[in-house]
Amino acid sequence: MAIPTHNPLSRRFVTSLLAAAVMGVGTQAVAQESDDPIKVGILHSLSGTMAISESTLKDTVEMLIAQQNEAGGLLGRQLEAVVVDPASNWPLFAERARELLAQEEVDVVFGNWTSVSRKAVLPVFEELNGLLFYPVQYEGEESSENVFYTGAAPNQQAIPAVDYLINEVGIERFALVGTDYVYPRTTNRILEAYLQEEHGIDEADIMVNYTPFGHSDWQNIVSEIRRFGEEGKPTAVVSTVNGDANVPFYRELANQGIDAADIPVIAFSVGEQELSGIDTGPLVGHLAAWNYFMSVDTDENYDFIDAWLDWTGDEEAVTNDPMEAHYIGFNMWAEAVRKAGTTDVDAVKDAIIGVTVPNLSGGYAAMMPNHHITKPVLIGEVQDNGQFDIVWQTPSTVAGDAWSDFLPGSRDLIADWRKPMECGNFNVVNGSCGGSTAVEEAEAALAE
Amino acid sequence: MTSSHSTRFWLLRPFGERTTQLFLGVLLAALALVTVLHVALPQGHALHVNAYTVNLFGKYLSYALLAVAVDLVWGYLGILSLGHGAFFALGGYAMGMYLMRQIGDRGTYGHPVLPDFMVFLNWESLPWYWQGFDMAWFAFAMVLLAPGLLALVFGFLAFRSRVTGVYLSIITQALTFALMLAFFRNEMGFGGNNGLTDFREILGFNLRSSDTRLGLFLASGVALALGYLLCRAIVTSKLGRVCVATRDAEARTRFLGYRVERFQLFVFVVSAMLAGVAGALYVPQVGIINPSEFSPLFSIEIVLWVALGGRATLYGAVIGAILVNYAKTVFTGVMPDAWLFALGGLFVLVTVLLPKGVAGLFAHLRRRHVTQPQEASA
Amino acid sequence: MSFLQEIKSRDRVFDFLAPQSSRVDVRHGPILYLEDVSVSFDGFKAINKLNLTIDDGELRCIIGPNGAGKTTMMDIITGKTRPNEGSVWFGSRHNLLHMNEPEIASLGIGRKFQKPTVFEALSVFENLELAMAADKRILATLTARMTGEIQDHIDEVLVLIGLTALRHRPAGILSHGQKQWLEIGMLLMQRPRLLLVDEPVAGMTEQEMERTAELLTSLAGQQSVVVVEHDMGFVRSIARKVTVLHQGSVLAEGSMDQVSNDPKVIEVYLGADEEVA
Amino acid sequence: MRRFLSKAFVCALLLGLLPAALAQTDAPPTDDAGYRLLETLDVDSYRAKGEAITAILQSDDERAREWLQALLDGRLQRTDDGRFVVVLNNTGRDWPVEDALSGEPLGELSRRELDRIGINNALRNQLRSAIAVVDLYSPNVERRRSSADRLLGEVDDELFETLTPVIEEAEDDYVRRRLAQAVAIHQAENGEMEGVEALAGSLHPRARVALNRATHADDPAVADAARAALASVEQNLKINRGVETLYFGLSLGSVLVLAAIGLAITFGVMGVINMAHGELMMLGAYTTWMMQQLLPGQPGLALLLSIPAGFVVAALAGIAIERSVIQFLKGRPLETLLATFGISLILQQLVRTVISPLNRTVVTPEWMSGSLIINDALSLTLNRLYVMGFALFVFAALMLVMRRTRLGLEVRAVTQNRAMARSMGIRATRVDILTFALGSGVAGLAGVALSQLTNVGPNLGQNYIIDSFMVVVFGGVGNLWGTLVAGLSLGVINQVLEPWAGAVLAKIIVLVFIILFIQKRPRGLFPQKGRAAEG
Repeated sequence: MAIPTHNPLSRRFVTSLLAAAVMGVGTQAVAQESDDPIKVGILHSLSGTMAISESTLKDTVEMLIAQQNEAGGLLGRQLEAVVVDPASNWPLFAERARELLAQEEVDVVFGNWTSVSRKAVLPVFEELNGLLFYPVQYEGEESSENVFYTGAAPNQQAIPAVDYLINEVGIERFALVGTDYVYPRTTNRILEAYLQEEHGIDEADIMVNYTPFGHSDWQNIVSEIRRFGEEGKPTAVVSTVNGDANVPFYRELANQGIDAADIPVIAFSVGEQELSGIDTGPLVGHLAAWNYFMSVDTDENYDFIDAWLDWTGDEEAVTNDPMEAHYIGFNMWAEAVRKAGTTDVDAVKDAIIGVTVPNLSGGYAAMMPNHHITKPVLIGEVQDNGQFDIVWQTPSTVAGDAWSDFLPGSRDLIADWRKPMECGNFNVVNGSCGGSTAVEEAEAALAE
Repeated sequence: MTSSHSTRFWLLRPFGERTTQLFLGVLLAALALVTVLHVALPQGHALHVNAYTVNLFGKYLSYALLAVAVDLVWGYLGILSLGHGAFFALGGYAMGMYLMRQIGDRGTYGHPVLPDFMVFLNWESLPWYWQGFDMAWFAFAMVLLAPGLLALVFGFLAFRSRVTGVYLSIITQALTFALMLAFFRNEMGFGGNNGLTDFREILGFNLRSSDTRLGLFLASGVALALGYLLCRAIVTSKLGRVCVATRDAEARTRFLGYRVERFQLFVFVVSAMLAGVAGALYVPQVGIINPSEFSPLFSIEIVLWVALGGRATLYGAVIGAILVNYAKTVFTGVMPDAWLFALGGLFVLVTVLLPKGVAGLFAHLRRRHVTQPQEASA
Repeated sequence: MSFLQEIKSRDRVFDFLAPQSSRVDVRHGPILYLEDVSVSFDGFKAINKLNLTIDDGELRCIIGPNGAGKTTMMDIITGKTRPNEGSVWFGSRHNLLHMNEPEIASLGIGRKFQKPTVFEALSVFENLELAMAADKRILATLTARMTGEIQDHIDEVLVLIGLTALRHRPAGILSHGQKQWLEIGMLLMQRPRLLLVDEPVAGMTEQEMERTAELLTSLAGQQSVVVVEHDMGFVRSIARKVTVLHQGSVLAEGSMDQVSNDPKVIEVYLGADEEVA
Repeated sequence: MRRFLSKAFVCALLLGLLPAALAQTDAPPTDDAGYRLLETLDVDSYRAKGEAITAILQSDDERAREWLQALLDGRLQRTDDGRFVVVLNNTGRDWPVEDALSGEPLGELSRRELDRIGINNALRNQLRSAIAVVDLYSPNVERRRSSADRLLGEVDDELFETLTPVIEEAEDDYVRRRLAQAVAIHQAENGEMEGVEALAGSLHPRARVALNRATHADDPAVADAARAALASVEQNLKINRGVETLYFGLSLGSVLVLAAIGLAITFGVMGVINMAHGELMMLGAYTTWMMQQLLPGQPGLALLLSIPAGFVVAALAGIAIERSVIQFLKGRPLETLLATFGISLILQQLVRTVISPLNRTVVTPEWMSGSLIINDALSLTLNRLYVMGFALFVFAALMLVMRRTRLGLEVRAVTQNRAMARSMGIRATRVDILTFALGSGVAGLAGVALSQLTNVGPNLGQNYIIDSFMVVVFGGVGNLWGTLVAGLSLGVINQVLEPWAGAVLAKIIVLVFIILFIQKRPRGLFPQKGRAAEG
């Protein structure tokens, strides 16, 4: 039977469909003993469109596990990576998550990149009570009991970024350009509200534009931006353009004669990884906002980079923000397990809140009760070698805010997973758990 | 297909066929077996089928139904639709919208009416096309009507002006591509790239309980059986023979006095509706529907399932769908990079070496005559 | 034809609108009537001011060199090709230019193609079954059942075309001649008022030819038959009245002898004398 | 490519200059005046740094510009032993550096022993204009001009003082005009009539920015003048905008034509549906990348060479496909479609595994970047201009091949009547191979062109395949002219729609339009007429 023996599914398939009783004996997960390894699930796409970004994260986690094992493992047990490939296919993410939790019975999962994939696995993690560490900057508006968001929330990236543009660069006019999916949509909505409410920027001075994934013809939009910038006020572009669409975008900017001095572009999705694939010429001088850059000048970072170069065996390899997020997340989890003395999900969930570990930029990251962490915000300027020259950074770390204060729906919401509240969407106005509009809308409904 | 059964009432004819009896037998046996192994046996028993696997099979079955739908038009009508994913996805979205409405005020914002994505994108009220989806009967009707209507309009235009063969394939592909772009747009009010997810319950059953999942698995099985019977009944009827006639000599059929374009339209719509049902069964089992189901690649993959299983047999389509998807599950688990090679290789091998598919082999072995398309070109 | 008309003519393909068992009005003689019909492809005039009249129950042979426009003429009559000008009437009631193939077919015009086209994937029996004159709307077709009467009718024809033994074999395996016969059989199933037969004996053996000749002549009388043929021998054997087409219009018309002695015809067939003589 | 250079450079070091690398331990030359200048930079207070920069500027040290540039780029760093070095490349563990004073290479230093001299944005701006000013005196006229360009809108009061004399001295009148404009802009922004008048009629965006600001000036006269000046160019701008949109449309169109024309041959002439067409384009693009790897430092030459190379590579791939698969699927277009789709998947994955899933860097040569300036308001991006020309060239060449050559004749013969052509001694199989090779080769050319517009990655092909099929079908199968017209018109339609419909909707509208169009005219814009085309 040409079915790989280390794939339990195949065995179940055969056993159940053909009822071949001979097969599959003793393949079931046996009762946990203290000496068998702690299973760490890795849920990153290794094939398909997202593989470019996600496969490096898989390697990162594997590296961290290896390091942990060298350091004697955890609770005297070794760690073992369980890698599955959701193949950049969102339904498959849910399926694989189920496989990890129900089949492999892993103790923790590090994974996901896109919001949609996270949304797809969320119900699975809540149903089967798993732990997920999500390492990518995202749109916020979410706080799940089972998910820990080690990437930036909008207030840890977008908002400081525009603060920087306004206060340091003197920008008065913003073009919010993004790929048409939920992260740019939400981020831009937050920024629109923030710019108008906090900085009194006129609505006419904000331009919003969305393009499809992998958009390659930017001529019209760029010339629109150019005209938008000719109205007299210093203008900047806030780009939430995703992945492949970036190269043609920056190229068109450069060719239409817009350089960073005239209209700086600050990007939230362009990091070292993305730059390593493109002709950086047109990007030089433009900006990016992250919580970590490979060029951070600290010894922790240099240690991390060296370890990474050794692990990949590629001297050209780069590190980026989501990798640091995994680095932090992994250490937090390990710390929490030590604290709890067990890998039991509920125990770890309780223990991890308040855990503080060093980040790579010389500071510390703490896990907040809303399952987000504290991060510094860095602004970097693209250099021709694909590195970022750090031009500004927040004086202190910023705590991630699950519910934006600038969206009507989520203004009054907070998340706090400590007892007694234990609620991801607590409404401070009517003091109830379960969303901003629950009570009054229900009343309104009744009134009708 | 000899006309020996044709004296019966058309819907009952299939029961007279050996293949159909065999197919139904195997299918029902499999359903029963999985159910027993899942329910009766305790966790950890060697033969226990866990919820995850049941869920997986459920998905395969809904795919199989989709494949049957494609085989109906491709195998018997000679229309290679590269856009059936669109009908599948439309059915899925109809179901997804129903499930969204079922969440009610349990969404993160606790809004009693608006789905979460509408709340944080500041929609103040529910768009008109979301109305009614809180009622199961309406939603399920839409599962049939939405794809059916699209197929009707599109098919009417296409067949009326005798767009066939490659041209049809290409514009069906363009159709699903355009729909994908459209559904990616957040303005459309279908959740954009994130699609619809975080479903809670269906018809009052908790979607997160393994019993419900078993139920959905069985439902998919039954739907597949019924869909298969319907298609079988169609192809064994005189209408089915008109389809084959059209496939092989369209002009001739016209000169016999058959209004070919309307036979094509009829079958095309039926097939689209079946695809819609498949989508509706698929969504609650995988827990998400998003525009990627519209992607041309998916639609072409469906065609491969059919080609591999064997065209113009229907049961071949089922075999193909299950084979390919099982292979996909295994491959992406074991050697991710190899999957695309395998898939691509399949496309080439099947078309060049195995034009009649697996079922063709069976048929050859059983030396029984199965209707074969010769040149599928028009 | 303007778009609007096109729409109209297409909307008219509702069966209940089209007359069932449409009775063709032949009180005024001719069953088929072409007047000043012209059609051209990219400037090349395939049919040029063609006038042709077929009487009810007549057996007419149409001959002419390649490119004379024989097949195009058939395309026009059966609605496959629309002429640029002229009018085509079936009986004195039905203007064929306002109908599409299925309508024309259900009016009772049957056509046999030059290259025999049968449904290869279907059995001989099924081929005939499909051809049979019946309600050809979707639901009717879907729910159609096999009745004894239909069986008998098909069996008769099977006997007539001598394919009874092969009734359940796929038509694809038939020989060229057998296909020709099957196709003729399908025509008979249609019970048409007018048969258009394009080169029926191509690739037939001598005695197959003879039987075909018998069949066609026997048909004449209750049905009108138009035969397009190259084989002069065959034409001579069946022809009562012959029409010679040349460059898309009628060159000569009359009995076989008149025609074959017509100098114009001889000139056209120059170098092919022995065929005519 | 830069990386490659630095690599080569490092090797050179390791081979020959090791002693130099070792020599860096001896004490810094504190006697050097430059060293003392730089030392004043290494302080905490940014004001002090600002003064230091001015000091460096005023010291007529010829190394000043390099220092300032390095400081601006954050490459001016100090070693633990107090030397000032310029980091040449800060990737990897150890960074190649050169002595900031002597300029001699010091080999690679561990990044851990380097401290960067930080600056803030105030300083960055100061540095930028400072460097610009330095450049004004550079012997190189190009540099003077570009710096003059850069000064537009950058002028502040003190710079104003520095510049006013320079304007007179400048012997290059382009520089003089630009500087005058720069000064005028500064004045206009300060609401001085003089500046507004100087800028009247100027189309330059910067100028209009200044005028827009001037409209808010306290002095109403100035404000009115500014408004008048702006209004005077409005009409002119509208025209330019229209031309621009047209240009955008044509350039998008020419990309579509390039992508589709190869299909027009394989699909139109041979009736073969080649779903792997996009991947053949991808091969062409990767060939360009290869070429640039082989010829580091000469992206332009590499690009030119990759035109024939890309053609050959793709053509060979095409032949392979034709021989291995398509020839067995003659007359079964739908099967061909499926098989070639499979091939496209394989090719994509092949590139992913063999080369990399990451996009590859294809450099745009100097002569292709930037724009052709028609006037201050209208400039045509060069890379697209070249692509447009290239598309027309390819089209013309193809027409020639099809109309004038033996091959073209045979191809048309085989298309019209295979059997007949055969009997006339045309080797149909050979013609098939050649036709397919030709179509594939053209796809390769399209790839080469695309490498200058978009990502070179495994997905390159997918993004174009549907569009190109649409173009062919819309234009009318088997008709090259149709493809040309269809491609260009679709491009223009798309770009005209985009501003008000948005990119996505525009695309959707175009697709739906084509779908409906095919219903109305199944054979496209320019159908093949006659009985041959019937049925």
